[in-house]
Order: sequence, then structure tokens, then C-alpha cells
Amino acid sequence: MSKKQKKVVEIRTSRHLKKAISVEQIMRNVVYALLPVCAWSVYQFGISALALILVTTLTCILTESLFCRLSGRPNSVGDYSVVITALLLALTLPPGFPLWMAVVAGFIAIGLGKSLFGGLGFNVMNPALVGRAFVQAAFPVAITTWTPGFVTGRFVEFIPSTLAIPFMSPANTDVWVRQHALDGFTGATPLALQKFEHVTVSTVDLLTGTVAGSVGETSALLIFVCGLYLAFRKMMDWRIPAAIFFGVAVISWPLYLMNSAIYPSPLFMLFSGGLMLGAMFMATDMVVSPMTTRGVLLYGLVIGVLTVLIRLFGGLTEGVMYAILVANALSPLIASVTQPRIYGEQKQEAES
Amino acid sequence: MDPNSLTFIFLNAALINNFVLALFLGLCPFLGVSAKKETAWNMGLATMFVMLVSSISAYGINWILVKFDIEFLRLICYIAVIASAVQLVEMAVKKFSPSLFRALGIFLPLITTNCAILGLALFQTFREYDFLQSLAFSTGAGVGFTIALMLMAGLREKLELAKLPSVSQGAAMSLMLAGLLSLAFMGFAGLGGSHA
Amino acid sequence: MSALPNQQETVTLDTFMRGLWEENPVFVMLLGLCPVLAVTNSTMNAIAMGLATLFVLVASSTLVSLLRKMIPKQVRIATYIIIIATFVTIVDYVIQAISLDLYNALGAFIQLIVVNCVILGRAEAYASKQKVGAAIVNAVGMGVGFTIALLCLGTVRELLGAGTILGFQIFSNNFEPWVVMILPPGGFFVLGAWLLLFEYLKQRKEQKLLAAEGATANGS
Amino acid sequence: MSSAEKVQAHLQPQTPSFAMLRTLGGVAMLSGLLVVLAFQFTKPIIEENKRIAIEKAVSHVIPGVVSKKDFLLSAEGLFPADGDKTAKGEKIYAAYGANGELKGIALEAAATGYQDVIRILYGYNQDCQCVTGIKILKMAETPGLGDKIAFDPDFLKNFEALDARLNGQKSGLENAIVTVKHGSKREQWQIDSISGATISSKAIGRMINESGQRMFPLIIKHLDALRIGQKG
Amino acid sequence: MGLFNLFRRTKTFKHGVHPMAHKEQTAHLAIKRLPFAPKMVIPLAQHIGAPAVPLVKPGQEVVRGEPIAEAGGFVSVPMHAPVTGIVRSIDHLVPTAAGPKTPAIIIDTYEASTQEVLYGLEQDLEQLPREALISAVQASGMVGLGGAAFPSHVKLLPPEGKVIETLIINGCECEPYLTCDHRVMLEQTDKLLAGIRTIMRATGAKRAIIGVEDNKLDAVNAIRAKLPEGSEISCEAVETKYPQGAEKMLIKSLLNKEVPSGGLPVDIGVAVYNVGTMAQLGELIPQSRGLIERVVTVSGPGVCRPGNYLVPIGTPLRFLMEQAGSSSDANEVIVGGPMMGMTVASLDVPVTKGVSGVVVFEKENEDQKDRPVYPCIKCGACLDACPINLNPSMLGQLASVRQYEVMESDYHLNDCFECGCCSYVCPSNIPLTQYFRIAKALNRETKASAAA
Ligand SMILES: Cc1cc2nc3c(=O)[nH]c(=O)nc-3n(C[C@H](O)[C@H](O)[C@H](O)COP(=O)(O)O)c2cc1C
Ligand SMILES: Cc1cc2nc3c(=O)[nH]c(=O)nc-3n(C[C@H](O)[C@H](O)[C@H](O)COP(=O)(O)O)c2cc1C
Ligand SMILES: Cc1cc2nc3c(=O)[nH]c(=O)nc-3n(C[C@H](O)[C@H](O)[C@H](O)COP(=O)(O)O)c2cc1C
Ligand SMILES: Cc1cc2nc3c(=O)[nH]c(=O)nc-3n(C[C@H](O)[C@H](O)[C@H](O)CO)c2cc1C
Ligand code: SF4
Ligand code: SF4
Ligand code: SF4
Ligand code: SF4
Ligand code: FES
Repeated sequence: MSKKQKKVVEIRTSRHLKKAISVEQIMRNVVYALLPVCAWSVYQFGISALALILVTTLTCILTESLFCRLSGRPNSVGDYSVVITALLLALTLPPGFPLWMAVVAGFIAIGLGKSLFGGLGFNVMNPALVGRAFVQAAFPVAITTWTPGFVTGRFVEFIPSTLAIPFMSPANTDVWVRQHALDGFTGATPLALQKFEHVTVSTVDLLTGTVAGSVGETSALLIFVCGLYLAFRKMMDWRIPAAIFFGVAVISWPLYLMNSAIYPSPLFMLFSGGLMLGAMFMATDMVVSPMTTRGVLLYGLVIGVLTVLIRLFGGLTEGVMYAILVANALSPLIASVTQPRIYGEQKQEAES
Repeated sequence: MDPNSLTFIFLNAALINNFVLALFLGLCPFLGVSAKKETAWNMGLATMFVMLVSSISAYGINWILVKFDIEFLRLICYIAVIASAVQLVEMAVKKFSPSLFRALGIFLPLITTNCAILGLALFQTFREYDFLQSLAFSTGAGVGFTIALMLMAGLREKLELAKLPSVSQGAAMSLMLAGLLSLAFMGFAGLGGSHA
Repeated sequence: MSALPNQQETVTLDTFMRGLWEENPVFVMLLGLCPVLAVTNSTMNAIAMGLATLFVLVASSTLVSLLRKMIPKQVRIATYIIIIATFVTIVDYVIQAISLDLYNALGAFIQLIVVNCVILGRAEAYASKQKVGAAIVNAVGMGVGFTIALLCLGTVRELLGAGTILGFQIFSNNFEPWVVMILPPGGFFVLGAWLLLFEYLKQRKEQKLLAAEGATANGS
Repeated sequence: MSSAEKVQAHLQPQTPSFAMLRTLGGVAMLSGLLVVLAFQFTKPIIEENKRIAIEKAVSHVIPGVVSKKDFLLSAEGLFPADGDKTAKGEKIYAAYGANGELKGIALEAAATGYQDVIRILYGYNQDCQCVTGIKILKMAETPGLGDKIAFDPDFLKNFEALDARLNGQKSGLENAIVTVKHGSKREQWQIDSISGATISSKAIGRMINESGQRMFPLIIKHLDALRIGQKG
Repeated sequence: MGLFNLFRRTKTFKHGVHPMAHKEQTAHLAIKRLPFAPKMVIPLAQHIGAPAVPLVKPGQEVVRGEPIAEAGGFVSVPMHAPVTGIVRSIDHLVPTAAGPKTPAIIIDTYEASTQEVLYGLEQDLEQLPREALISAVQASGMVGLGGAAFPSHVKLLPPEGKVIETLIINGCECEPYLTCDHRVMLEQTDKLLAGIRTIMRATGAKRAIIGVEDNKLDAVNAIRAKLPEGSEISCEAVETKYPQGAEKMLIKSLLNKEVPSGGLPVDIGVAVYNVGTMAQLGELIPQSRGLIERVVTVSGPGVCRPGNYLVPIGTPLRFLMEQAGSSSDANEVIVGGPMMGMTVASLDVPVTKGVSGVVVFEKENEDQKDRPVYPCIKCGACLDACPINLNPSMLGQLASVRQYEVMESDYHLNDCFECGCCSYVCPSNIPLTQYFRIAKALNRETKASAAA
């Protein structure tokens, strides 16, 4: 071939244009979207929350690096997905969760939830939730110990259980709560209050986040807005939260109409507990959700319905995590029954 | 909900105390036949079917055993009668519905002497279920088994396309998957109990 | 399965040792997983279950081997099952007599030994073809291998899940148990982790072997 | 016989069904023999074990008991458990002191807890009309959380004298037995729940209330028969 | 994720992508003639089907417009001399944009030869019967100018039992940068309509619809202005979206009908032609001339004088680039549009009948940068982009574990028409379309060797 050409001509195959959005960018933007939620949680719960977030982040990054090295893959920390996992994990833990248990959760989340399956894109369940579900089963007491927010001195003093010695039981927080909390505040979450006492927390409190709960789940409004940012940048599939909200409403509304003394209103259902965080940031983890429109809607619906069923009829007060995990497990099956009809495919073929 | 109600027995056997994921019964077929959705589905159907047959036969035998006060022969009778009942039904199916037989046939002999089936019969006896309760229990167990099997098959098919690390291929991976499923199913704890 | 399907095997140490490692029923052949996972939430249960299985395994192998010439092929499985069921029933009653608490802890799993694939597998693949001596030694090996596997799981799960072994406190009083370990998922995870560990060690050994071979090949 | 055997052998040279029958029959006989032997040998020991277990449980929930007698109790009446086979009812254990005086009644109750059904034995004292103790027979509650119902001293204290007075018509409890939030017990008929295990605690309250509403009026009705139970 | 598509009004199809159009560079520039290159290279296989058979010998003089090769079969077309000059050789290994080297006729242009075409006969189309019209189309050497270069006359003859009822004229030009069809519609409206009428007569179609993307409303208006009231020809605006110009998509948009999987438009009574094809036919057939030049858009950030040029077929790219000028950073020359076109390995390749544009990119173009390839994160963007509704994610994963047969049997690989939408949107930067090309080729090979 003639070598007279001065310039190097590169040979590539077609699609010479590329949409200016990459995995790394998506993941980075999810991290951005989570930062306000983290900031609010630190404001609400103080340095304990900050320590929790930092510890899970560090653990997840180290675990990811370790497993990449062990399995001979290039280090994949740079794609930011591990940071999302870490942040979401921290946001779903109670504020006074012992740090050593958070390390366990982070290690399990990345090790068992992600690296074991080959890393980004191959995991079968949401890694952050795998981590949380593991510690929930391992340390059921610690993970259902809630402490109130906005206590005085939260920026200089840790919640006593936070600093438990590794492998040792955390200190009891009852006394601490009684000393620090505002009047009558027991640290019970709105869902527990509703379920066991039939006391319904006002929707305004749920929206603004002045209630007890996991580090990052308290302010439904803030989470919703941050999620919207992602939806508008098309980095998150808005159909999933929409289907979840629909599923929640469709089950809880008739129940509420039937007996509003026992069953909470759909609004309460939507804004309490981890539903908003779960719907906006966790159910939308694309790796473990179906891809087709019908699939995605079905998936969201399953999560919504399961969440309400577990909350109202199950042993737990909170159902989002398990609902998402079960839906993750279901998603290959959902995908296989919701493959779209391709262009030009004959009707009878589709039916047979 | 009343712990003896049919719905609760069904739900309990299908989800809360799922045979595979919570009680560890029937792991061999669970691990052996969950690689493909299609086989998993057929296996699930076959298991449901055998469970129903053995539940009914166990109920009958137990009645006789109690009547004659020879409960010490229970184990031997259960295993013998279940195996023959399944064999008989298998022959009937083969005769009357060859297509159904083709779908279930190869699995039936595998299942007959399997701990999920015997476990089902023993549990229903220990818990002193009456006939309808036994039916609810066995259908619940069968449905639960099928659900677990299908979920597992879906996940394993998905992982076929993944770039698994070399150490986590094979049985270890299946067990870890089962563990994750079992973890997820913990969410069903207490479902249907009244907690108000 | 067995290396020597039909010819009579002379009893060697290997007849016994095979069951411990090379053909370990749990870790290598993945048989009888249900009891392995179900009863290993404490060491005591693991030991009891191991011994019960060992007994049934040895007794039924012996009987099968004794009767091997008299059992027609068509009814062999039925015969084996009856023999196994007999011994299981006996074990069941004996354990009830020894301790009701233990019996309640093991639940239906004692009776489920009947369908444990290890036992039927031994009867079919080994005892029905070998002399009594070999059958017994092999069965003991398998039974011990099974018990070891149960112990591997039982100790880890009890230690992490309750901080004790055989009920004795191992860690300090303040140890926070990992409850998940004695719950169902823990069973799957611990067995999975053992298998991962074995696989990792095996692969490392193979790599080293390959490297060594490569070195000698280059050297020569 | 031998000719029949020959014919059989002739028809199916490889599988003489006589041999099959012989083997199966022989093995079945052998196994039957072994099982019966084992059963005979262990039966007394097992029954003894069971008796001890029950007695232990009864004495756990009714202090000072020396002997007990089993009854079946239902709306139709009170029957001795080992008498009439057709009698139907819930099994109750009447517990007697050293002098044969009725110390209390032990009853079983069950309800769904956090994970699975919880089954308990609890004692009822007819004189103070109160519950005197509970013992968990079977549960699958979370270790470290729900399983505290079996041994948490604060929780068990609730049942040392839990008020179970009957109402005026003697048709049910004057005050329903309820489990209340940890730290908010005010009345003698309330059960203070274990913090962090509300569900398991509530299950206990529920099952005692449900069983009590049904059984206590019956017990009071048949009190005389129960009192003489041991002597008669 | 069509949150906003809920409100759309123009006709369109499902899915597809919206790349930056970049048409402003050339859309306003009228078609300009290009001078002759000193050496012309006319490959004998510029179209789909059998190569043409040369009629000339080295050393022979040819006149612009004269046939120099005849059709090599029914699915084949003749070639005509683009310039007046002398046949230098018939080379066997000339590189082409498509890649493989093919035989070609090389002509040395006479200096100062005229652009006028001296070859051809006036003919009265009204008098010609259908068969004659069809052979006239073949004689003109016309192939689809929309890119696929399929011999146009073949589409005029529907198979037994099928009739063409509707003619669709493709004026979408959905590829970024390209504006040649746009200019043709504006400047050659009369010829375009004449061509359409001819073809309607040749096919017996009862109506014709010109589909134009709604970013070219001026073209729509220009065409509509020339259409009489109640005409059987109409002109419709369709949504601006890639690949609106793909015939299956355009049929869906305009007629709301789908071409059956594995079938052709004719199966539902439709034939699709590019506007450029029609305009050229409208010009050539009445004078029984051959196709010797076409409009080519030369554009892209690496070009100094972008524009729509009327280029003689056979002009080497090097000459074209010299005329249009390229910047010093130019590093990639694409023949066709940037979505479906191909990078050329050498500037010696000639402009052929199917070349609608030449796009030159510079190094470090924003949407061009090399990105790392991540594993598929199952985001579903590709599913939402694929106009055929395939599952490119699944296909890609299957391709990476080499299950090519499963791709075909279970996931409709063969329905993929390689539009590139999926790779365009993939945030993991997986070369999906490339995988599918390879998979198809390998499957074909497997089948061929199985048959052999
Ligand atoms: C109760 C049961 C026991 C089984 N045991 C074995 C076994 O010992 N060995 C085996 O290879 N497969 C076993 N299987 C698995 C099935 O036979 C399985 O369909 C087959 O191995 C799949 O083979 P393939 O991977 O070649 O399709 C068992 C399945 C069941 C249900
Ligand atoms: C893994 C896990 C296991 C649990 N086990 C029990 C249990 O066995 N019994 C119980 O009452 N609550 C259990 N809970 C807690 C209940 O869900 C619920 O939070 C608690 O009963 C509320 O009590 P509180 O209002 O006193 O905090 C468990 C929670 C988790 C996460
Ligand atoms: C992805 C894709 C995009 C296409 N876009 C256009 C287009 O914008 N304009 C066009 O005329 N043909 C386009 N085509 C080609 C048409 O499908 C069809 O072949 C052509 O319109 C037929 O006309 P012709 O034979 O006259 O070229 C496209 C093809 C594909 C596969
Ligand atoms: C919208 C969105 C939501 C995500 N949610 C989660 C999540 O809930 N948990 C998590 O571990 N990773 C999440 N990720 C990150 C990433 O997908 C995850 O680490 C992969 O599952 C790892 O394979 C999310 C990413 C995006 C873009
Ligand atoms: S080259 Fe093809 S895709 Fe591009 S504008 Fe022309 S016809 Fe459309
Ligand atoms: S290249 Fe194929 S798979 Fe990809 S979008 Fe186009 S038609 Fe669909
Ligand atoms: S666009 Fe790319 S990353 Fe997303 S699902 Fe498709 S192939 Fe996977
Ligand atoms: S796959 Fe088909 S369309 Fe693609 S390059 Fe090969 S022959 Fe051409
Ligand atoms: S041991 Fe349970 S199925 Fe084999």
C-alpha cells in the first residue's frame, strides 16, 4: 500500500460517533447524587454517620482491590461503582452501627456480592443489600438498634455503640438515648411505631427527615430530588421507582380504606422507611434489574407489592431490602418472560 | 393467622420455611437440576406431583400404622410405599399422557428416594396434620421447591455468561447462590403471622 | 465413583483413607448435603449425626456385603433400602433413648439418613461387590469422612454463631455472635467457603506443579 | 415347590422371581425382627425420658408439684386422658402437691412468632386465677433476639403471677392478657415485652390470652373433678 | 426512556437514537461540480450482485457517458465512462472502501475534456412498455444511491404473486453530517418527481410517499409546492431520528406496517427508493444515459471546504480530499456516514456509486475519544435504542462467550441490520455491532462448511 500518506489514518469499524456518556460517568454522577443524602445524614446523626460512611467506603475499596488482585483482573476501583456500593451500604445502616460490623458488611458486600461473580456487571444481587442482609442476619440486635438524630453534641461525640471493640458486643445505647434524646423520643422508627403502636408519624416529618431510621433513609424528599437528578440525566431508569410507587399504592390503598386504624395510608407507606432510598437508588441498580420496559415495570411492581406485604403481614417492620433482593433473584425469570416482540416478527410465531 | 389454617400452612411451607432454602431438604436435585430453566421447571412439576402422591400415601399408611399400633415400622413403610406409589402413578402417567411423561419421566425415579419427599411425609406426621392440612402442606412444599429451583436456574443461566473467577466456578458458586437466595428469603419470616 | 468397580479389592490403608479425602462424600462428591447443612449448627449435633450415619453406613454395608450373592439384581435397590431403613429406625430409637434433647435438635434428619445418597451409593457401588472386610473398612472410611465434613461445618458455625464449641465458651464473654452462621444462609455460606478454599488450594498446587514442570522442562 | 421353581426359572432364566421374593421376604423378616427388638428394648427408656421431660416442664411452670394426671378438656366435658379413646379435647396436666391437693393446671398453647410457630407449656393456678409460669417447648426464633423469651429473667418474671381473673359470667377473662411495649407495663394482666423482640413477646401474650379465654372458664367449671383427680 | 416522546406528533418508529446532526456545515451549500481527477478508477463490483463485465481494452479511447462494462447477470448493472479519456489498464487489485480489493477499469482523463455528456439518446417514456422501462433502468447502470448500492431495476420486478402498491421515496438522510439528499430534494425537485412517475409506471404502484425528516422542512415545502392537488405522490415529514432512513423503519413510520422478519418490503407491497436514485433516474432515463456521477457530501471537522459535490464515479478519494482540503489533525476518513460508514485504509479508493458522503474526523474529537471497554452493566440502553427491538446486551454477552449459534437461534441475530444504535448508546463502550458482524460471518461460514 502506498506509504505516501503523511497522516496516520486510523481504521475503525462503524459507529464512529459515541454518545458522550460512559459507565464511569454514570457511576460518578450517582455518587454526586448520593452526596447530598450523605451530607444530610451527617448533619442529622453527626460524626457517627460520617465515620460509618468513611469506614464502609474504605473497606469496599480495599476489598475490591484485594479481590481484583487475587483473581488477576485489573483494579476496577476507578469506575466508581464500588463507591456507590459503599455509600448506599452506609446509608442503610443504623447511625450507631458498630464500625467493625460495618467493615464486615462492606467486605461481604464486595466479596460475596460482587467479586465472587466476576465484578462489575456480573453480580446477581445488589451488592450493598447483600452486605446489609448479611449483617442483618448476623447481628440482628445491632441492626435494629436505632438512635435519635439531632442530639446535642453529635458533632463531637460518637454514639457509644459506634466504637465497639472488634468482635465484641456494642455498648447498650438505652442510657445514652435517655440522656441525649429530646423528650419522649425512644428512637423507634416510624414503621415500628406504626406497626406495633399504630402511631403514624406525620408525612411532613417523613419528607424532611426529622425521624429515626437508617443513616440515609430519613429524608424522603431529599432522596427523591437527588434521584430525579439522575432520572433527568437518563442515568437511572425512572420507570422502576414509578412502578414501585404504583405497586405500593395499589396494595396499601385498599387496605387503608378497609381499616385505617391498623393499616397506614399509602402516603405514609411511600415516604417511610427505606422505600424512597430503595426505590430511587437500589432497585435501579441496572446490573440486577431487567431491561425491557415490561420487565422493568413488572420488577418494580414486584418490589412494591412485596415491600407492603412484608411490612404489613411479615415479621419485620421493614421490607424494602428483602423485596429488592427477592426481585433481583426473580429478574432473570422476569427477563425471560418479557423479551420484546422484535420488529417484523409474525404474530403466530409470538403466540406459539 | 391461625397456625393451623390451610393458607398459613401453605405459605409457611412455600416461603417462610422453604424446603430447600430454610430446611435444607432436597438439595441434591436442587443443585443437580438447576442449571437450566427448562429442566428446572420440569423437575419442579415432577416434584410437586411426587410430593402430592407421597403426602396422600403417607397419610393413608400412617392411619393404618396408628390403627394397628405398629408405628415403629413407619420409616420402612413410608419409604416402601412412597416408592411404589410413585412407580404406579408413573406407569399410569406413561399410559394416559405420554407427553406429560416425557416431561417428567426422567426425573421421577430421581426424586422418589429423596429427602424432600420423605421429609415431607415425616413432617406432616410429626405435626399431626389432618388430610386437608397435609394436602396444603405438600402443595406448599412443592410450590416452594419449584420457586427456589426456578430462581436458582435463572441466576445460574445468567452466570453462564459471566466471567467468573476460576475458583468460584462449580459447586461452590451454586452453594453461595443458594445462600444468597436463602438470605433473601429471610425476609418472608413471620409472613402471615398476626403481629398487630 | 470407586476406582475398582468389579474386581475384589484387597484391603489396604487406602480403602480407608479414600473416604477421608480423595472421595470425601461431602467435599468431593457433594453427596448427602441436606443433613450436612441442616444439623451442623452445633458441634454436638454434627458429632451425633456423624456417628449415627457412620453406624448405619457400616451396618448396612456389612449386611449388603454378606447378602451380596443372594440379592437378585432387580430387587437390589428395594432390598438395600429396607436394610438401611431398618438400621435407621434402630438408630432413631437409640438416640431417643439416650437423649430426647438431642433427638429434638436433630429432628427428622436422623430418619432422613434413609435417603442419604452416601449410604445407598456405598451399598450400590461398593458393598454389593466387595468382601465383608473391605466393605466394612471402606464404610468406616466414608463414615469418618462424612463426620469430619460435618465437624468442619459444625465447629465453624458454632464458633462464629454462638462463640462456643460443644457448648463451652471459647471467646470472651463479650463476644458478639454472628447469628447468621447458625441460620440457614450460614450453612450454605460456610460450605461454599470451604469449597472455595479447597478449590483455591488445589489451583495453587496445580500452578506450582505446572511451574515446577516448566522449570524441569526448561532445565533439561 | 421345586417344580414351580423350575418353571419359573425356565420362563425367566435370569430372574427367578422366587429368588426375588425369597430375598425380599427374608430381608423384610430380618429387618422386622431387628426393629421390633430395638423397639422393645428402647421403649421403656424412651417413655421414661418423655415422662421426665414432661414432668420437668410441668414442675417448671407450677412450683411445688409432686405428681400429675393428664386430662382431656373440652366444652363437652373433662375426661381422663388414658381412659375413653373416643373422648376429644385439649390435653391438660393437673398437678398435685405432696398431699394430693391441686397445685395448678398446665396447658399447652401455640402461636406464630417471628419465624415459625412457638409452642409453650404454661401453668395456671385456679386459686389466684393467675398464670404461674411458662416453658417454651418448641420455637425457631432468632438466637440472641427472639429466643430470649425462653430464658430472659425479666421477661419470665411477667408470668410468675400474671392476672387471669374470670369475668362476672365466668365466660372469659376479666382483662384480656396483652403484651405491651417494653417499659410500659402498668397492670398485672399485661406482659412487658423484650426490647427488640416485640414480635416474639407478643406471640406469647397472644397465645396465652387465646388459650386462657377458652380454657380457664372450663377449668373453673370442672374444678371439683380436677381436685379429686388424683385421689379418685 | 421516552419520557418526552409521549408528546411527539410526527410520524415515527419505536426506539432509535438522536445523534448530533452536524448538518449545518453543508446543508446550505448548493451542489458544486468537481473537476475531473487525472486518473479515474471504476471498480467493476460497485453494487450488490455479480460484477460487471468489461467491454473495453487497455489503450481504448472512451467518451464520457459511454458504456465500458456490461451487466454480469440479472442482478448486476453496466458501467459507464465518467470522463473522456483513455483506458490505461484493467487492474485486478484495486482497494475499495468496502475493504476487499476488486478488479477495476482505470482511465486516464484527457486534459480539458468537457463536463458535458455527449452520449445518449432521447426516448419517449410514455411510449415504452413496462419491460422496456425496466431494461432501460438496468441499462442506465442505476443502483441505490442510499448506500446499499442494490441494482435498482431488480426491485422493479416483484416476485410471482406479489404486487407493489406503494412506493416509498426515502429522503430521510438520517446519518449525521450528510446533506446530499437534502440538496437534491431542493435543487432537483422536478427531476425527482419525474423519476418517481417513471418508476410508478414501471412498478404499477398506485401511490408514492416521499418521507423526509422534519429537520428538512424546506425540502418538504419545496416538493409539496410542485405537487398538484390530489396527486398520487405525497410528501410526509417524519421524526428526525436515526435510523429513520432504514427502509424497515421508514415503512413503519409512514405506513405503520412491518416488514416480516427475514422478508423484504415487497412482501407487504412496498418498494423503497432513495431520493437521489429517483432524481438521477429522472434525469438519465429520458436521454437513455448511464450513471456517471453522483452528489457526495464532504464534511466533518477535518475538512477545510466542506460541501456537496457532484463527483464523477471513479474519482479517487485523494483527489476529492485535495479539492476539499483537510486539516492537519485529520486522522480518520469515513466513507458513508459516521454511523454506518467505513473508515478507509487508503486514500486511493475511488468514489463509487454507493458513496453518499465522506466524513473526516480529527484526533481528540469529543465524541470520538477512545474509552475503556467495561463489562456490560445491563443498563438496557441498547434495548431502548435498537429499532428492531432486539436484545443487543444479551447478544453481546453471548458473543463474548462465543455462542454464535444461540445468538441466531434464540436471539434473532439475523434480524440485526447493523445500524449501530446499540454501540452508539452503550456506556460500557462495547463494540456490539462489530460483534454481530463477526458472529453473522462466522455463522455463515459454519453453515457453508456444514453444507459442503
Ligand atoms: C436426586 C438426583 C441425583 C442426581 N445425581 C447425579 C449424579 O450422581 N451424577 C450426575 O452427574 N448427575 C446427577 N444428577 C443430575 C441430573 O442427572 C442431571 O440432569 C445431569 O447430570 C445433567 O447432565 P448434563 O449436564 O450433561 O446435562 C442428579 C439429579 C437428581 C435429581
Ligand atoms: C434478622 C432478624 C431477626 C429477628 N428476629 C426476631 C425474633 O426472633 N423475634 C422478634 O420478636 N423480633 C425479631 N426481629 C426484630 C423485629 O423485626 C422487630 O424489629 C422487633 O421485634 C421490634 O421490636 P422493638 O419495637 O422492641 O424494637 C428480628 C429482626 C431481624 C432483622
Ligand atoms: C441503518 C440504516 C439507515 C439507512 N438510512 C437511510 C437513509 O437515511 N436514507 C436512505 O435513502 N436510505 C437509507 N438506508 C437504506 C435504506 O434502507 C434503503 O436501502 C434505501 O432507502 C433504498 O433505496 P435505494 O435502493 O434507492 O438506495 C438506510 C439503511 C440502513 C440499514
Ligand atoms: C442508578 C444506579 C443505582 C445503583 N445502585 C446500587 C446499589 O443499590 N447497590 C450497589 O451495590 N451498587 C449500586 N450501583 C452501582 C453498580 O451498579 C453496582 O456496584 C453493580 O451492581 C456492581 O456490579 C448503582 C448504580 C447506578 C447507576
Ligand atoms: S447514508 Fe444511509 S443512513 Fe446515511 S443519510 Fe444516507 S441513506 Fe441515511
Ligand atoms: S446494530 Fe443490530 S442490534 Fe444494534 S441496534 Fe442496530 S439492529 Fe439493533
Ligand atoms: S448498552 Fe451496553 S452496557 Fe448497556 S445493556 Fe447494552 S451492552 Fe450492556
Ligand atoms: S455481515 Fe453482511 S452486511 Fe455485514 S459486512 Fe458482512 S456481508 Fe456485509
Ligand atoms: S441428601 Fe437431600 S436430596 Fe440428597
